Amino acid sequence: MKKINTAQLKQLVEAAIFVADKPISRQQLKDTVLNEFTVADRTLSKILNELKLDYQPRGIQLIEVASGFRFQSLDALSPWLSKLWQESAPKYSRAMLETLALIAYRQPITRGEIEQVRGVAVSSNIIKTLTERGWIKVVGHKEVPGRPALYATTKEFLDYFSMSSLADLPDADAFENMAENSESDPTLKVLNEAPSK
Amino acid sequence: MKKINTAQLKQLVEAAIFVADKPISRQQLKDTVLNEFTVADRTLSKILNELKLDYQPRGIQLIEVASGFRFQSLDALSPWLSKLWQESAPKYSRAMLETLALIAYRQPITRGEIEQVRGVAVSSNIIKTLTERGWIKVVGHKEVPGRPALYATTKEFLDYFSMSSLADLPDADAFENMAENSESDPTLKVLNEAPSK
Amino acid sequence: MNSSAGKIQVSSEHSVVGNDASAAATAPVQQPLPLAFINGEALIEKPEDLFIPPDALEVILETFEGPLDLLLYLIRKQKFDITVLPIADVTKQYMEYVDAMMALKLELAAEYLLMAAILAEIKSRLLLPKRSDESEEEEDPRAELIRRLKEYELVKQAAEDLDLQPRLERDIFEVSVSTSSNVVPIRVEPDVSLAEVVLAFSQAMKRAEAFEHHTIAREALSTRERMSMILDLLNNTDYSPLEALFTPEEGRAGVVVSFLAVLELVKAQLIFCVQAGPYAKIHVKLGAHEED
Repeated sequence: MKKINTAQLKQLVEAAIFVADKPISRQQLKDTVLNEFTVADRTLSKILNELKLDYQPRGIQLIEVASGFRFQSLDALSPWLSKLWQESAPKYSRAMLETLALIAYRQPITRGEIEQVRGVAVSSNIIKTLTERGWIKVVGHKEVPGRPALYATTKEFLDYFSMSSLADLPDADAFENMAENSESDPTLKVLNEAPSK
Repeated sequence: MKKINTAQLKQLVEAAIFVADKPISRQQLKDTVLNEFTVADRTLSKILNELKLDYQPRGIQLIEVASGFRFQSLDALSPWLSKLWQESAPKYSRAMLETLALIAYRQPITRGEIEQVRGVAVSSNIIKTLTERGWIKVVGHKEVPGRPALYATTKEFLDYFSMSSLADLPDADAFENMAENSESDPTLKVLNEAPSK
Repeated sequence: MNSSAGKIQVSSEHSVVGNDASAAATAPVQQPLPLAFINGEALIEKPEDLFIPPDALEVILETFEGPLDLLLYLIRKQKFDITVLPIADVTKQYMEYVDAMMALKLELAAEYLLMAAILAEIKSRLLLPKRSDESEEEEDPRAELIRRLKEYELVKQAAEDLDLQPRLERDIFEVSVSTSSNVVPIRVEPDVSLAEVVLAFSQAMKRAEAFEHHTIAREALSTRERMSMILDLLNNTDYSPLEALFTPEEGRAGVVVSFLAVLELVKAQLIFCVQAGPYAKIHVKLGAHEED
């Protein structure tokens, strides 16, 4: 059995925990990277403790979980680290926009009433997505058989579109006339281009 | 824009490089974990340098490769660390390495041109394997009959071989001299348009 | 690949590898002395008897990456200078190897035969007497081959050096650190413009011609908004005083809108009002009046 000095041993143990795909136990360390050295249990424990202390002030920590040791990021950094896995949701479908529009203009409104206007079923997914975004909510139940939920828009909805109240919702007819005219009137053209957020 | 103190900033950058699945560039850091803070380029460079120094005596190192920063184990520890895996690292044939070297040094280059220099056919398997590893890619087509694909190396290739740019390739100078000489010597220039196969 | 490279190395140094076969394998292609070649021009001694033990040769031959590799090997083995390529000599040795490959039925790529033809051509051009009337610019027929050999040698070296370069999975390993459990992927919601919402509404309404357009007039809208707000304020179990639904700060118009909203809600049977007696306080609650 070879000997190895403590500094090298510490580097080796540290690197092994870092490069292993899973948490690594004391026994696994001894069976793999340390298998040609004579390392006392006490020495190994001392090294692991030292490593824990070394990383205390850093952005990652050495922790022991059921299956062994692993490094993991500081809890407090999570809000920012989450941004590394940022994904963009797909653009909203026409069905989604129409449902939102109907809830905005005709609230409080039941799903059945939306379906009546649109002539097609409104998928639960649409309601779920709009609810999760915080733009619509259930404000009551209509006292008809089945007591369907009544949907209305939220304050977040108003905030997103920079409106102080629903009275700021443009008059749909007037808006459309403007959009049509704007093809000939350059000053109004701007209205056609959706304000990007 | 929020401010963040340098100690926290360093922890965040450190943790981000550690948890990212791939090497992460300065720009990616700014676009993700740092996007709500005002961080000067100089500050970021200083932090990255400090981190490099912090890890100098440790079992892992912070290095910069083509696509960004990553932590990797110390070269010298590889004999022991490789015991963590059952399989040994893949070995590459001379044919594969020569083909890869030619693409690296002479990019963009066609398969025909590689064959001309090596004096033998390049098997489709080699091109396929190199492409699947993400080391080479088609960057265009040469405007000659048959429009053969032009190959070049990728950032992943540089990452894999721990290089930050093509200038880090061993023998880069020798190749440059070779190319220059054949251009400045008129007799050899004619010969350069070698009898095609 | 390291082991095969080693073999070439060993035989090129003419040392005994430890088994007779491989030592013998190098013998037939050895030339007595480099001094025997002057200017690369021809007159040399006959080679020694050609005897190549097949087993040993096969190993050597299969390590060549092609005709250029084989030529380089022959040149290096004899410590020739590449720039004064002794063509006749190299050609002869080259042909011995090619013959051996054929005899061993090794898969002989066409490239080897092509190279044999090139060598033969160069040799014959060198043998031809120089014509005096030709311009002095006539190039050395070996030049192209020399250039290719030099270039290939460079590539061969580059490949070897690339193999020595520290690389992932073999010399260095990527560090993987897990995130603490409260790291969750951030989902970026799509941008929606108000114009899109308005257009979606008018399109939906156009399709549903049954709907009357006056219902979307501005005044009705604020009543409807108030209806939502009132429903939000009330609950199923407790009564709220009616005046809690009014905000005096809004002025007369606001109170009117709230009152209209309450009437609409009562009409729609979404809320109901109770009054204990004349002039008593009115209370409201979610739900319809129960018919007795």
